[in-house]
Amino acid sequence: MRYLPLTTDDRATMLAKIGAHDIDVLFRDVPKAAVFPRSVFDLPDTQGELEVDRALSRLAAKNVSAGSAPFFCGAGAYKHHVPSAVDHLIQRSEFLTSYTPYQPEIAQGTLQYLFEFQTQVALLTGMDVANASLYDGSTATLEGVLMAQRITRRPKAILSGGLHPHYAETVETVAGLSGTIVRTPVTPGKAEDIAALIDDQTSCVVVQSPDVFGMIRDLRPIAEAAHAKGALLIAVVTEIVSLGLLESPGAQGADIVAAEGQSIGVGLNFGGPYVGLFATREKFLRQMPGRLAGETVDAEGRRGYVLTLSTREQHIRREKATSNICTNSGLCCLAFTIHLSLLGEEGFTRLARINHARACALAETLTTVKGVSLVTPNFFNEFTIALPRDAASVADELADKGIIAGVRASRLLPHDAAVKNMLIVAATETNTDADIKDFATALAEVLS
Amino acid sequence: MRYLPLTTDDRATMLAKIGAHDIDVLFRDVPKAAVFPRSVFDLPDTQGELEVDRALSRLAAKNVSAGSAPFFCGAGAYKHHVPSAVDHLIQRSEFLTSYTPYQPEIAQGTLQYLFEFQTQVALLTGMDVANASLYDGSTATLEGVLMAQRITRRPKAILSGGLHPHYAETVETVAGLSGTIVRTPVTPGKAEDIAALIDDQTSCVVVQSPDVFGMIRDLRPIAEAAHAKGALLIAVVTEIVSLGLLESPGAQGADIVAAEGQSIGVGLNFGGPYVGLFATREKFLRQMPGRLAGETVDAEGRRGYVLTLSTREQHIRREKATSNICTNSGLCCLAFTIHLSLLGEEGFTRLARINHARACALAETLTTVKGVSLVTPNFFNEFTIALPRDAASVADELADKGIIAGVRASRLLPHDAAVKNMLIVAATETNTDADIKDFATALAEVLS
Amino acid sequence: MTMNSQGRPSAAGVSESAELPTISGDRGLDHEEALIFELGRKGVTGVDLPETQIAHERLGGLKRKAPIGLPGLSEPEVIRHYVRLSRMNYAIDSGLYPLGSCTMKHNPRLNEKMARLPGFGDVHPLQPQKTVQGALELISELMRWLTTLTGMPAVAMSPKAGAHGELCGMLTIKAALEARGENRKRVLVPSSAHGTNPATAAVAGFTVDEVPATDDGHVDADALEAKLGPDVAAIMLTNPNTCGLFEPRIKEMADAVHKAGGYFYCDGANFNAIAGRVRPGDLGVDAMHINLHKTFSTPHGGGGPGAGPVVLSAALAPFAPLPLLMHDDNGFRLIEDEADLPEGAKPFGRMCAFQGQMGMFVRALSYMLSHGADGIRQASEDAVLSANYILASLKDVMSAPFGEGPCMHEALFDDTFLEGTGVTTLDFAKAMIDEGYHPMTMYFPLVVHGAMLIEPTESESKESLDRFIHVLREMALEAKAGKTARFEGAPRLAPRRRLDETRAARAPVLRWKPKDLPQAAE
Amino acid sequence: MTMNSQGRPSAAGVSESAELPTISGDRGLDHEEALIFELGRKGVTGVDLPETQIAHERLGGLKRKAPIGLPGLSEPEVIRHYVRLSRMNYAIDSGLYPLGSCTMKHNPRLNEKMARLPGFGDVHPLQPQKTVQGALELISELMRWLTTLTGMPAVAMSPKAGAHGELCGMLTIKAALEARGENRKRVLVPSSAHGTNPATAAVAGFTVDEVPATDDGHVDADALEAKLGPDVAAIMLTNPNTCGLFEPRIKEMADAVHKAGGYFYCDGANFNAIAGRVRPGDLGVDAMHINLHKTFSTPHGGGGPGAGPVVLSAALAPFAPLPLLMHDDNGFRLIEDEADLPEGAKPFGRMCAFQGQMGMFVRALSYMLSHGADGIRQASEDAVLSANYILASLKDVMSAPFGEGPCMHEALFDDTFLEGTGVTTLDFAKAMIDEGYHPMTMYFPLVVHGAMLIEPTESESKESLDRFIHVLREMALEAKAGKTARFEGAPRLAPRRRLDETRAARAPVLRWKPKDLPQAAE
Ligand SMILES: Cc1ncc(COP(=O)(O)O)c(C=O)c1O
Ligand SMILES: Cc1ncc(COP(=O)(O)O)c(C=O)c1O
Repeated sequence: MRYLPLTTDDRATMLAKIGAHDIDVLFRDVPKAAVFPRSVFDLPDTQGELEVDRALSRLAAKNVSAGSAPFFCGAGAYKHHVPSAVDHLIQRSEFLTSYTPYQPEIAQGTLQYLFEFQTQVALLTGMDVANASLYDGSTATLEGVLMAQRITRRPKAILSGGLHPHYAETVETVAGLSGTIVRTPVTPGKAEDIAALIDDQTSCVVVQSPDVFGMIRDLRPIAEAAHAKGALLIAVVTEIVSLGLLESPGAQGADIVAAEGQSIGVGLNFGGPYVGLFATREKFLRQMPGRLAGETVDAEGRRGYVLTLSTREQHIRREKATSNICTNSGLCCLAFTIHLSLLGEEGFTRLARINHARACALAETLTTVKGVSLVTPNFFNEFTIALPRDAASVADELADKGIIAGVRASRLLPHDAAVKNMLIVAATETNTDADIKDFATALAEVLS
Repeated sequence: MRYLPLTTDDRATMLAKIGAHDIDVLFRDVPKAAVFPRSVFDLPDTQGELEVDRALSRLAAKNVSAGSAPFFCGAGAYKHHVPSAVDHLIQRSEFLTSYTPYQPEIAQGTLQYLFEFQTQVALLTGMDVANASLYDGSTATLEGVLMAQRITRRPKAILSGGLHPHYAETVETVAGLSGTIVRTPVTPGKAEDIAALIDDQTSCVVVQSPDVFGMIRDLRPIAEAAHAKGALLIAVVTEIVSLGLLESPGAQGADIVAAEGQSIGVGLNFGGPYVGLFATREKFLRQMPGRLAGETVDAEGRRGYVLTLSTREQHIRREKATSNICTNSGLCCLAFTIHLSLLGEEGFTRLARINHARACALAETLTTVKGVSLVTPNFFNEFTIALPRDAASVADELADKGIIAGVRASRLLPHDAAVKNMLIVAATETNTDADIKDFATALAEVLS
Repeated sequence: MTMNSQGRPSAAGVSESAELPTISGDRGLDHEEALIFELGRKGVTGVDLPETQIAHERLGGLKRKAPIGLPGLSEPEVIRHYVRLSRMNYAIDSGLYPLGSCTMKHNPRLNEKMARLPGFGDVHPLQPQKTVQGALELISELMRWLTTLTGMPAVAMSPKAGAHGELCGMLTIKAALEARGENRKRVLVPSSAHGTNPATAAVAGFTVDEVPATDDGHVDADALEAKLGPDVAAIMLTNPNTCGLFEPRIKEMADAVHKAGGYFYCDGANFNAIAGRVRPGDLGVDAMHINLHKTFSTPHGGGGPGAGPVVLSAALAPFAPLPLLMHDDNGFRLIEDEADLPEGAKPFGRMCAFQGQMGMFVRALSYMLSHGADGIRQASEDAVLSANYILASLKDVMSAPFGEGPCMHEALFDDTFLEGTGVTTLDFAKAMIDEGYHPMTMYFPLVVHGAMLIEPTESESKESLDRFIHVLREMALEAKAGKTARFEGAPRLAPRRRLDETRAARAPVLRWKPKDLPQAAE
Repeated sequence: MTMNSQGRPSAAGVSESAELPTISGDRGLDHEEALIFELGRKGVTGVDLPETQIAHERLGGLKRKAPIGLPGLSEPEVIRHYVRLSRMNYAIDSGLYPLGSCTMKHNPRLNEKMARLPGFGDVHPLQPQKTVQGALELISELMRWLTTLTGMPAVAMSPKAGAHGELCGMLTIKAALEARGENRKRVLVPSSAHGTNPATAAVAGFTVDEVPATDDGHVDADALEAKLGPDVAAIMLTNPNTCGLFEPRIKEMADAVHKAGGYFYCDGANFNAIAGRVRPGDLGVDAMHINLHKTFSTPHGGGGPGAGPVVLSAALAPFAPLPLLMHDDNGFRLIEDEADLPEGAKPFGRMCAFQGQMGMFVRALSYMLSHGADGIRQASEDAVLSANYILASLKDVMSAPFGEGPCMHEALFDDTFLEGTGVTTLDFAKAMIDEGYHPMTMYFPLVVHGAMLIEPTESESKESLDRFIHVLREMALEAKAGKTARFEGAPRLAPRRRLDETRAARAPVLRWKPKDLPQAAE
């Protein structure tokens, strides 16, 4: 087998050195009943690269990739162009095949980029500090709620109805165990009145902006209302590119920012791996979940970086840790930070403007189709339209015409009859004028 | 522009340091008539990655790639599976973006792999020494003839009719300037009588095996005949994989081996870059063209490698050099040597056997089609079939059916009416049973 | 001058006092590298994008007012920055990486290539399902491999790493207990457990009760059984355990907890010792996460991402979280909502957005198809063989606390052999860095003093193991002989010497701030 | 022990006498690495292929009898081998690479990606032409860029590197002369020319007549004109020349040779100084190769591959070699044979099999489309600006033989400033290695004593140039001040110290041989 360096001779020599006449001797502690012969597996034997490549390519070919069609899905994951330098660099052996930087003397590469990543995330979100990533936006949101519960010692969390339903369910599943989760009802395109729900048992309010329908939410009044009651505001961002054009959550008063970083560097990947961004105020630092890279000096006084404040973490604090997370999104942080380094201030803000421009153009074009109306008056690169009939069947028919038209709201909110005809549509720099035109034409056909 | 680090400010500061008020000052020696304004170019301005990617992908999509169809072209370039580790490794920055290893202290990586490459080539060909590559098989053949002319001080070179016509034309073009090139007539599937043509003006005989029709040639009698007259035998190999199953040219008495290494590691690339392999006997070493890596020690006695015997080369010897070559096929050598290291003795010989087995299976299947006969009784992974009508039209019609059926002999030998109906067909480990079946079925249809 | 030492006193060259410091601060192929924030400047970008005019912005008055503060760099500078950083890292691809518990095995490049096929890498999690049938089929095929290899009937695919899988497993147990109307709170966790185990139990709302280890490195089964009771929700064992040993009384403990009405959560981080030879299902396991980034070789990537699917017993299977993957006449289908559930399913909720770490799934399946069942078994055997070979070759000069019996895929040593030498486990490990090796896992598991846990994996040749053994033997002998020079203040030959972790934690500097801006060069 | 020093006395660690040698011979992240032949063994392979039975072999009795002797290695070992080797190399991606005449500019990764599109990388040169229309269109588009940028009417695409392009150009000239019934033999080549120029002239069957340089680094135009005569086939000039200067009398020399009935071959290696600003066609050039691996950034790859298309004047265009690329109503078509020629074409033959370096064509076009005409012009200006900045910043401490005037894209220094210091050009260059820099081109061009030719390219930031200048200034000042410690025996900090080239050439060891087989470890 091409990945196994030991030869039959090697194995015999090694067994002899060990003093075992047979490999089975080494497995002697396995209960007899649990040792099973090779034959019980109904699985194939070793295959060469060519065969494996063929088998998997065959599966891959059964999917419609985003790059192969006019493509408008968003709702928490966005199709962006990732410069080729990113994928080249993250595949450097020294990045790809290294472990968590527990030995800083031979992991300065990883540690320095994490430090830079943390800085970038703090800058984007307008916060003081950021960690070295969590799994994704949804689990970052959950960690934010758990952190708020710890900080405030209050059980209740209020989730805006504009929060991505998957995120809300993730929070409910875990934070609901020890606390109360209140999900506000939602009318797409409208801001709900959250302030009224905040009481002195409220640990936090969780608001996504742009929300799952693409609506830009003003966080400032909510921050004020929350702070007035001693609660924290957790701002959620699923499209990080929006921060190139929109006021940062930090500037709007957020205490914790939980975001999905997938748009920058990472790619779609059918849902994962993604990268959870997590930032907060300095004063909450010691309640933060996840790894942190910090600056220090070596024995000779040279600047260097280490993982720090690990007394928050499970491997030191065990059941008292701020989170159980261990493996995080390392290489996706790298992809994120490289892409963002390439963009820089100028590139990132331009990218954001292009995204907004594309979405505006798409909204204008789609709303010329008879029966189609815009639900979200404000948006960044994603908005919701109302169709004259069930969005599920429309999206389906558009897919048959080769247009991947967006995400039907009913897929995320199956119990909400009011959203049945709504389609959540995103546009990015990857959408051409032709894409937009094709979409509108096909939509008109389907609806006629 | 994303590749240019200087800012407008930088440029101004630098000009000031230089004492030039304008960039044009630096170009003051350019004749006025030759300075032309930007506007004379009918060429587009800077484009982003996304746009360039789109433009080139659109062109790429207009071609039928070998991996996307049942594919049987050979005749000097072969479709093989290259393990993914190869492409990963050759893209390591330290390999990809380094220059010729003129500073050995910081180029041991390149020098060591060249030394290993030379050893592998010498082993495969059964020769004493090999160089660090030439451009491709055809120019290696030319260099072989020039070298033989230098060694023997004789003008005549005899080219077997089985030598790839492109190779023969390449030799004629240059070696014909100062010498006489005799191309023997050829009957596909037969060995011509070369011995009779060798005289005391003959510097060398050039024989390809397997020849351009796929026929395996016995080099031993030709070597004997050549040596008897004081001429050299240059053996040419266009399918290096054949040496996993066939007696090496060295063992058959060749004095110089010129080969194409494309099959191992390099890929099809529509004809280039490829890698010319060149090996010879120790006694001819100082007449060899091209770079050589050699072993030595450093100031502390540690083993290391350098480019050596450069007194043969143009940068030292100028018009008296053994060749004018400078840039060679560096990174393709690397791809070759990595692929061959992965294969090893076991993998390489297995690969050769599989290729032969596939070709045998293909030959058996195709010759069951009515009107199709096998022209080459012996072959490795490529053979020639005779069709009942013009091979050009047959290949064309097969292409319309999605089968890339091989190379018509008339494309290489347009003036030879005898080969008009012949098709040169190759099979490798990448051809499945289904490919073979599809080919035969389509061929039967086209011929019926 | 130079950016390499900005904000900090430069000490380039000082490390080798006999030597001339270089002018640049760089040393041959070893370049120092400033932060991107120190390198960047205004007016440069590494991405060319057109300037866009937007006639009517629809930003609801929330347009950003201040600049973000990101540095501008051209593409060549960015490439050089990360290439230089990478060269400061150790990696599997550059040497043996014997980190116990981490399974730093070879990461095949084929898997990287497969994960990047547009049909996998460039599909959206919420595309119409009929446009992602191949992706769903891949997940389904991976599920078949995982359930077959573990002998368990079901698997939850969404967890994003081992710890996330633990949480998923414990929440499944919680849901199963609730379905039985029980509110058991206590979870028994051995003292040797990885930190994620107690941390997870706590996140899932359980209380942790620690079970001691025996002197021979096993879970004290008697103590564990004594602790069982009607309030015990589960035991969380690692098997093979974190001392690198197979728990011989595993089945007995499983039976005991089942008898007491609890469940058996198994930490599957060490599955690489037994995959293809032992099915956890046959040992009485109810839930076990599998770190695809360990056993199935998806790259660790400097800390992640990973994937932690959880295999489940029949008792727990109904409670697996959403989404579920079903197959019927219309093809594959993701069940994302309660309304749509198949008969008997009672999902406890959702672990995260979307359906899991597809990128890792592709790599893991590529690994499995490449190895085949026979190769997976052989890999486990080779991993165990290599660890035992190291144990047998070093136990006379280092001290193996449980050294007599065979170990599984990792060999555990303690610091007894260093007693009185003045050399600590840390010194010993750091001296390995100078020798060109990544240190083993240190000070884990906690049940052994000065632990050194060596996991060679199946990816090393015998020649490589022999060199490693030779170096460790010589080091141990030197330490015992009082030759401590190479241990003092090691490493001396790495990009950095020992870093001041106390300083880092006391006054944390967790990001660059503009005040650190460099003075202009020269 | 260890393979790292087989066959040679190991001296690991000796380089730093004050330090303890390591046991392994490796040093931190710097690993020594044996040859694959020393690492490999029987019974292992890095590629899984099935064993095949062949019922009837058709090998004509020429089946191989003896084994080849290739070593067996598993994939993980192969990866580690090449990763370790790579880490011993300097690269553009790790630092400034100021090799004059080589144009070591940034190699964009987009170009690598494009070249690997299956539609380019996985097409066969002899596929039916209707199945490769996109590939032919790409070549045609690249031809358009090349002819437009050079102001020349035609271009031959098949040459595989610069020297091959020179040969193509000279053969075109030969054919044109023959068509005129002339058999001119002499080619005038300046003494400053790159070695490939005279070597090429010789291969093409010409005799070389050397033209001296003037004191200010130009070709002596008067001497050149004096040498012209009815037997002169061509002049071969480099412009900008190898001293980094634009030949001010270029047009005059072109006119003179034309008047004398000869042709003007221009070595285009230095096109990066003028692309987008000056069209060689306007200077009277008849043929010029363009190193796509210089000006258009296809990677040098440790020595190749490159591509050397040759642009041709109207006088020479008809003689371009086969194949030709045509476009008509049926699309693109390669003319591969005399029979098929368009009106007026009289190709001199064929340079090589197939149609040229497609892989490089894709990369070069990707570079051109990315830069655009404006970007190409800006790149040339930045390259020239950067070289002049270096010249201006160093000329007071180093000696610039032609230092007053502006230079083009490279700055030439000589060793006058080292006179009497005991430091040679070689010492100076090798000391740069310790500072983290690749040396400049040394001892070329030959017309200057102890030449040091610095070509920064447009890919360096001002900060990077400033650091480089600072280091070189300090070095020069130290040398002049008699502080020669860092120059003696430099480099000290590279993977190897100076290598014994004499020994290598005296008793050449050009391959591994089995007698060097290592003893089994331990
Ligand atoms: C024994 C053990 N359990 C659990 C984990 C946690 O896994 P992950 O890092 O994937 O969350 C680890 C990994 O470090 C481990 O070694
Ligand atoms: C001035 C000059 N001419 C010609 C060449 C030869 O080009 P190539 O190496 O591509 O054959 C070079 C490259 O080294 C050069 O610098």
